[in-house]
Amino acid sequence: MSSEIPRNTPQDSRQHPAVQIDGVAKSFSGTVALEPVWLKIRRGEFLTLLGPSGCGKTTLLNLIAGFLEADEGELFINRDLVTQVPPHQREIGIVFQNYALFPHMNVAQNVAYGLRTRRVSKAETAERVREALALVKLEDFADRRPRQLSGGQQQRVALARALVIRPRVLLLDEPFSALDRNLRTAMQVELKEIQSRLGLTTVFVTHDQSEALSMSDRIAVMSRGRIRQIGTPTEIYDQPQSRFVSTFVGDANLFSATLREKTTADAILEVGSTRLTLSTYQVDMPAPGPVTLFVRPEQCVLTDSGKPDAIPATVALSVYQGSYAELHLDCPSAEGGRVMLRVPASQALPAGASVGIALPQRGPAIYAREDDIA
Amino acid sequence: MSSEIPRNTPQDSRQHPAVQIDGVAKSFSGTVALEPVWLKIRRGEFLTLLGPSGCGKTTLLNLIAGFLEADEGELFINRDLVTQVPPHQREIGIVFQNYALFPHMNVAQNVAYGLRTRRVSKAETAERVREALALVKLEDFADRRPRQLSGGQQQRVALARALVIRPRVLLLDEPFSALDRNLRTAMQVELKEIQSRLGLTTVFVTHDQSEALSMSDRIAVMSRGRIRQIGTPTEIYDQPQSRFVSTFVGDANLFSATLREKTTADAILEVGSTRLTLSTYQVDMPAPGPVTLFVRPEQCVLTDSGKPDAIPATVALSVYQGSYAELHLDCPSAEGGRVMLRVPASQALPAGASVGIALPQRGPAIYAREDDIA
Amino acid sequence: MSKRPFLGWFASPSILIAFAIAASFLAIVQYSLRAHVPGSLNPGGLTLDNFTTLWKAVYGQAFLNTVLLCFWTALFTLLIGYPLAFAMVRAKSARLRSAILLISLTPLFLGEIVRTYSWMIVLGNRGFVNAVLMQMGLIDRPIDFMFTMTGVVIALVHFTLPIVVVMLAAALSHIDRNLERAATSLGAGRVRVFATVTLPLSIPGIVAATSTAFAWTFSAFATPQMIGGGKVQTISTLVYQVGFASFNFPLAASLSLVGLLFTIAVLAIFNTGIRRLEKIGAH
Amino acid sequence: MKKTILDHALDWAGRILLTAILCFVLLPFIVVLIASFNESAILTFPPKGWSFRWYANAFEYRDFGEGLVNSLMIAAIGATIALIAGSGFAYVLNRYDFALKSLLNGVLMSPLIIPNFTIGLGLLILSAAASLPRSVWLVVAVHVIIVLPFVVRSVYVSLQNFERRYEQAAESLGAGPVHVLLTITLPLLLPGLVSGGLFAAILSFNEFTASLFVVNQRTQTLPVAMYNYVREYADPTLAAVSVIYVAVVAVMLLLVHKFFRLEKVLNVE
Amino acid sequence: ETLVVSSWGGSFRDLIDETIAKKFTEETGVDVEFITGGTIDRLNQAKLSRDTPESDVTFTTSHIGWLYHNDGLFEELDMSKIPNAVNLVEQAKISPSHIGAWAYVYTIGYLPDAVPEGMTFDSWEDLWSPELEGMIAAPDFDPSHIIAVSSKLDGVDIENWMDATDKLLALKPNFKAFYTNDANSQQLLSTGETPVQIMLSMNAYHMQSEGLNIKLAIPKEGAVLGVDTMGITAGTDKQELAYKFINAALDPEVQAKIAEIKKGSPVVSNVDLPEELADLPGIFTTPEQWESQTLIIPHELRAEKTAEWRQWFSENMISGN
Ligand SMILES: Nc1ncnc2c1ncn2[C@@H]1O[C@H](COP(=O)(O)OP(=O)(O)OP(=O)(O)O)[C@@H](O)[C@H]1O
Ligand SMILES: Nc1ncnc2c1ncn2[C@@H]1O[C@H](COP(=O)(O)OP(=O)(O)OP(=O)(O)O)[C@@H](O)[C@H]1O
Ligand SMILES: [Mg+2]
Ligand SMILES: [Mg+2]
Repeated sequence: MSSEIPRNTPQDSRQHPAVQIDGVAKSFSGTVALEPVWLKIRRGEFLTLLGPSGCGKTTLLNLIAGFLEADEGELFINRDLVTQVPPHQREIGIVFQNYALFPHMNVAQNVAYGLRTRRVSKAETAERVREALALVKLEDFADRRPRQLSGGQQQRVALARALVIRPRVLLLDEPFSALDRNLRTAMQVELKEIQSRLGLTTVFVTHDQSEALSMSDRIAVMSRGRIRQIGTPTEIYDQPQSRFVSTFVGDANLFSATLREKTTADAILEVGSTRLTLSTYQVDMPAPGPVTLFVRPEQCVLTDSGKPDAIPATVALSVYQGSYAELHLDCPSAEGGRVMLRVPASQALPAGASVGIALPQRGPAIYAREDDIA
Repeated sequence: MSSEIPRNTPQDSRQHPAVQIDGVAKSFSGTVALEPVWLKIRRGEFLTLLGPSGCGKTTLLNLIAGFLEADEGELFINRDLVTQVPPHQREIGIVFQNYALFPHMNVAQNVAYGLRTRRVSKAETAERVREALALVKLEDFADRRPRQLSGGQQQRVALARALVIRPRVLLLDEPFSALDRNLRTAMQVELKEIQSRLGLTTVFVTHDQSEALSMSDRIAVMSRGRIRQIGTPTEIYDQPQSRFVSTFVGDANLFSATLREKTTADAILEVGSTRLTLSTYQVDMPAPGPVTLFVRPEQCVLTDSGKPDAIPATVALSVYQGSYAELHLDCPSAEGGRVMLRVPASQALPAGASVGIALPQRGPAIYAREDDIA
Repeated sequence: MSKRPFLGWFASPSILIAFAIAASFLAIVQYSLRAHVPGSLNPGGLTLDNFTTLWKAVYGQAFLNTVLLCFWTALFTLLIGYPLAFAMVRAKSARLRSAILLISLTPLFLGEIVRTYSWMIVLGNRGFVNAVLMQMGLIDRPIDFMFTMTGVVIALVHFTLPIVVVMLAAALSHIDRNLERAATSLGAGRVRVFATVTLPLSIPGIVAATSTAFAWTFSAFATPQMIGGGKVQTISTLVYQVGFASFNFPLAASLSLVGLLFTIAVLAIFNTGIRRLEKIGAH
Repeated sequence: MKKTILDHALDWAGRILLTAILCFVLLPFIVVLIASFNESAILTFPPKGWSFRWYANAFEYRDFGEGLVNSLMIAAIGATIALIAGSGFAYVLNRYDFALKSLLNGVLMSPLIIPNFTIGLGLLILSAAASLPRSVWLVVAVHVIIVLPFVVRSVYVSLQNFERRYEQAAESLGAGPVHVLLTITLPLLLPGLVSGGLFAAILSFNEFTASLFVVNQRTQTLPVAMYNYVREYADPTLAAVSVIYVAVVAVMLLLVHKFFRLEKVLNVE
Repeated sequence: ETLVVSSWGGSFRDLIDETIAKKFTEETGVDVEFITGGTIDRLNQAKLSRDTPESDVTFTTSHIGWLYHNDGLFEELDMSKIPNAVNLVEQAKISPSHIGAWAYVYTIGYLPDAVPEGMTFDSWEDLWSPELEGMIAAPDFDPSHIIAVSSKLDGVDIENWMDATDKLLALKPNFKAFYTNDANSQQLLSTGETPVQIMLSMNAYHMQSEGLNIKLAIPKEGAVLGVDTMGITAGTDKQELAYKFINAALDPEVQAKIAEIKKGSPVVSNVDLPEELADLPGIFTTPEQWESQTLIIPHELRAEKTAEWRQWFSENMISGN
């Protein structure tokens, strides 16, 4: 269970956090971009801000970096109160989506920039630039201009430039979204390796759930200027606390159900005419009445349509995906009338076949019907 | 087996094709965008042009539509030679990536445009527009301006506009790439349903392999202005004829191997110190010597590292992806030193664990080492 | 495929205009090679005398004046226009941005006469500036602005400022803000960010703006005429004077021809400058 | 954000500099405003008395009225011709390759670098050589030549930003070239055409230097009439005219700004 | 029907409009329309439109009138059609085809407050005073006044003006500006730019009326006489009306009004002027005044030499600072 669900007062204090955000909020000429947020980022942690476009990820990042001034709240980096400190004194490294390499400087000059502002000696600068370029495997490109590099190489220069100053926190705003799929995967692996090696506290912004799941120590899922849930990737994927998180991260099948009874651990529901008993991980389950039942596709099992605890459905179409096939089932009890399951490509069923959907006893979550959609 | 691998002379003639492309080629001021291409598109078929950016997909589509003039070759639509026919007389329907809805007309006017150019009577126009909008479930939006619609709705208007003129062929150029993931999946399903219902000959351009696999009757994989392979999605995914196709469509593990012997059906190879006997589907297998062995991740099975026919490897990292985990293995025999497998999230192994990779007897393909990369 | 519908229809009006331009240019060339017949508007026989006449001190002086005028105007316009453009692009409040834009733009649409006249009132010996300074007791003799290079430059700076501001603002607004943020995150303070990132990246804009300022100044007429009051002769005032006071059209023609060649030469130099800068990658 | 002393110093220096520059820009107009109400023909600061007589004079003086009418007419005709020729040429330039395209382009754009007095002189000589009278059409011709490059540029930019897909979509729906032009291209380019035409009209309305060479008493434009007035009278009537001029232009700009956003029109955001 | 008159713009057009044209319209019922422009500009315009004259009556200076005359741009005047011309003074009969309409002088005008204490300009020689460095303005369109003065002071005949160029060059440091037109001249004075000017008497009076403290000096060598003249444009089809217009111009009442409005001197001898007007420098009512107070440059010589003077002047006096 995540112990970091946003709360009103920050109290727990084990080792002091690398970044501590205390009720920081931001509006732009009246419209709220970020509601007050509380968040502690541990030292060496890779924390991802994940959420749909416009949810406030960049705003939060810019507040940490100091490019925006918080309307309220306070911000600490390594215990230092930095709310009033200008960005160039915060000692943070930043990598932007479009790289933002200085086009009028070559690679070495780009990387050396942060050292020159710190009046590091020439010899040391040269040495550290070399090291940083070695770290991103670009030793041989020191004399090139940014536009003579490929997208992936530019991204690496940007990373080297941010790392060479040994920042207290590394911030990345959708750094890979301009790269194509293969390069993107390669860069993800590379960044993650460098980050763990250096033990660098990292805040990573993305709206790509797969990227977030694969790279993060913890993920903060945001929507509409709020953090909706914070937790490890497994917690987020397996135990989403709200309908929004469940559908935004991973695929979700949602059934309209009625909650008949609930006990400490178990819940008795009706889905259509099927009666189910489930035990859930949820902290707060809604009151009996109409609810939405959430299950991941890979937790659903295909059985005969006759079984008593199976939800009846019909195959609508099967979509070939190479390594597997997606079975889309027409199911009257499902929200939107459709349920999706993945099966090996060879086990795809013809349209029209009647099947039953069996749900596992543990895993599904129950949300109040009026739970948010956004 | 695909019988439609590009060949030098077009000869087979069952039912006459909806579109026949005979050696059509196109260069732009010296640089070749499309090498001579031969291709027959069957009536009612959903054919996808799949390939990386710049491979000539749009060029080929524009040649079919008549927006570009072929340097050489001839083009037939329903047996009519149309090489010299201007686009507005070709009777084709087109849907563009950015929709290209006329911003100064409302939805109904957009859809009616093609009927007005054909001087269809007012009454009939109204009737057909209504039908077309019903087809895409937008009856209630007739009076809206395009910019008052969401992306998916705009896409549907574009489709209705193209369909209302009952085109001989429907061309779509990356129609969904501007939509977000969920909407995209929904639109794919919808398009496919409408297309099958109307039995519409369709040429669909995409660079998204999953989209191609899920929607197409046949896929033409292109690279560098050539068609590299044509076949059904299963043929393309399971039996890629070249290294390029194998890596572009789906994930591929590639091993450096030595081909020792080959018989009609079997091949004996060495992968590192492991000796394997495989039977392959390949039409032309390379000569004995250094080769590249290709296997899909889902065909690889994890076994003990000790087994004699297993290729030894070490777990480098396991990447959580929610419904499953990707195991990245360090494997000296693999090209690039890495092999990837997918396992249920719960079965992920810790980094450093020694494992063996067992390959299936059927499935892997063998390519000459110098086979293209592009 | 209909290959080039409308080509003839759409191109012909402009071809006609191009002919008119070419013809008037040829007329100038032709006149510049003809002799002036005093008291007559029709030129005489072929001669190169007009060009030899241009070697006289008056004309040399006018050329020199014009070049100096262009130089100082471009320099000061740049020094004033840059901060203005910068403030306009970077102002946080949209209102301030609009205000700056409108204020710096309005003069662009007022033409030479209104602006020059206004400056005459400002700069005269009993004009606004001198009156204020005298009443404040800062000076006891009026400062000479009228009929001096200084006065003409002040008015010309005002004249070229809007277009320079617009061009600089366009250049500045296309600089990726993330570049500056990146520099800031790397520890650079505001001055340093400006000197090492913003300024170098705006150089192409500066060059373009300067060359435009140069061209405008070069062809300005009313300002040097009215504020220079015959004391600051430029090529444009001379062309007018030679043409309309002496009716020596051949000489006026050769004067404007040389002026034109001169402009082309200067702009060509600027252009190569820009290209070189773009090669360096300040873009 | 807490600011260092340097930051504050920079802020204040910036503010003062900005204010100073804006004052510089506005100074002549403020002074001219004051001057226009000066009672005596002889300007003094501060004025000894106030009066509206120069405004009355400005409205009565015939040349201004006639000049205004001439200017409006010339601007309207000139801008229309320039708009038609210029957008046609921009279209051709954007869409086709043809022989001598770059030469034609070079000639048409040359007024951008040819000083205006040279253009005026050239056309004057040309019309004299062709024994054409100095009619209003000569002035229009000069104005067309001078504003054409601006029209071509602005329409060309609209065309470059124009989504060719719209035309292709229309073609695929069966529309021939003329139909596409009339139902798709023109309506969609309309804002660009309108602003190009407006811009041309404003430039033409303000053109002075070249006009001075080619106008005569009957065809003199407002700027030329104003210039002549300054040469002939030493009273503040022109200050009154200038105030009206500034006010009208400022209001027009405000309107344009309200509807089109100048930042966008000028590509400075 | 209208009569088209070519004249200077500005106050001169207004003057003609209020006096001569008014009288003319009263007498004939024909309206008057103006085309205006600078002296030389209109000369050239007239040459350009020789075949289709744009005007019927042309006002110009006495010496430029000679150029019209020489170029055949004026009709020869039939004095019998101008009854009022019997009183025309001798100095106003310029050529067979143009006669004076009013007269004035170019002399020294100055701002008593702004010149060095005690300056009075009894002689043209005072202009050369080193105390006046950077204070003087003169017309750039007509250098003949100062050339005539220099020649006279140096005692050379104006035909040999080149012998007096040293005298001229010695004045150069005292020049501040050269005004390009009458308005410019007035501005230079009203703004105090040039407290001393070689200027048109009429302008000085106009400035006085606007409240400027300006004084006009008539140096002992005489003020340079100028006569503004009129002629009938050659080829006009409204000759009869044109004669009536010229006759109206020489009407004593009209002449008196011109003197009153513009402080120009009448060119006919039968005008009655109030005393304060008649006493003004630059207004001549008696033959003695016409004789003693004027410095006359022969009009025809002036016409001939103007181009030469101008060129020398612009190359040696105006330019090169
Ligand atoms: N400078 C600004 N002025 C006004 N509104 C702003 C500004 N910056 C952001 N916003 C608004 O604040 C909200 C949050 O923006 P933010 O950029 O943080 O979103 P995001 O999560 O980064 O989205 P994306 O994934 O699209 O980058 C949005 O609604 C946005 O429109
Ligand atoms: N009008 C043109 N002029 C010059 N080159 C062109 C033109 N259109 C396309 N090309 C070139 O032809 C090649 C094929 O382009 P095409 O647009 O067909 O690629 P594509 O497969 O559609 O790529 P994408 O997925 O990026 O749309 C590319 O190298 C492209 O640069
Ligand atoms: Mg963002
Ligand atoms: Mg494409």
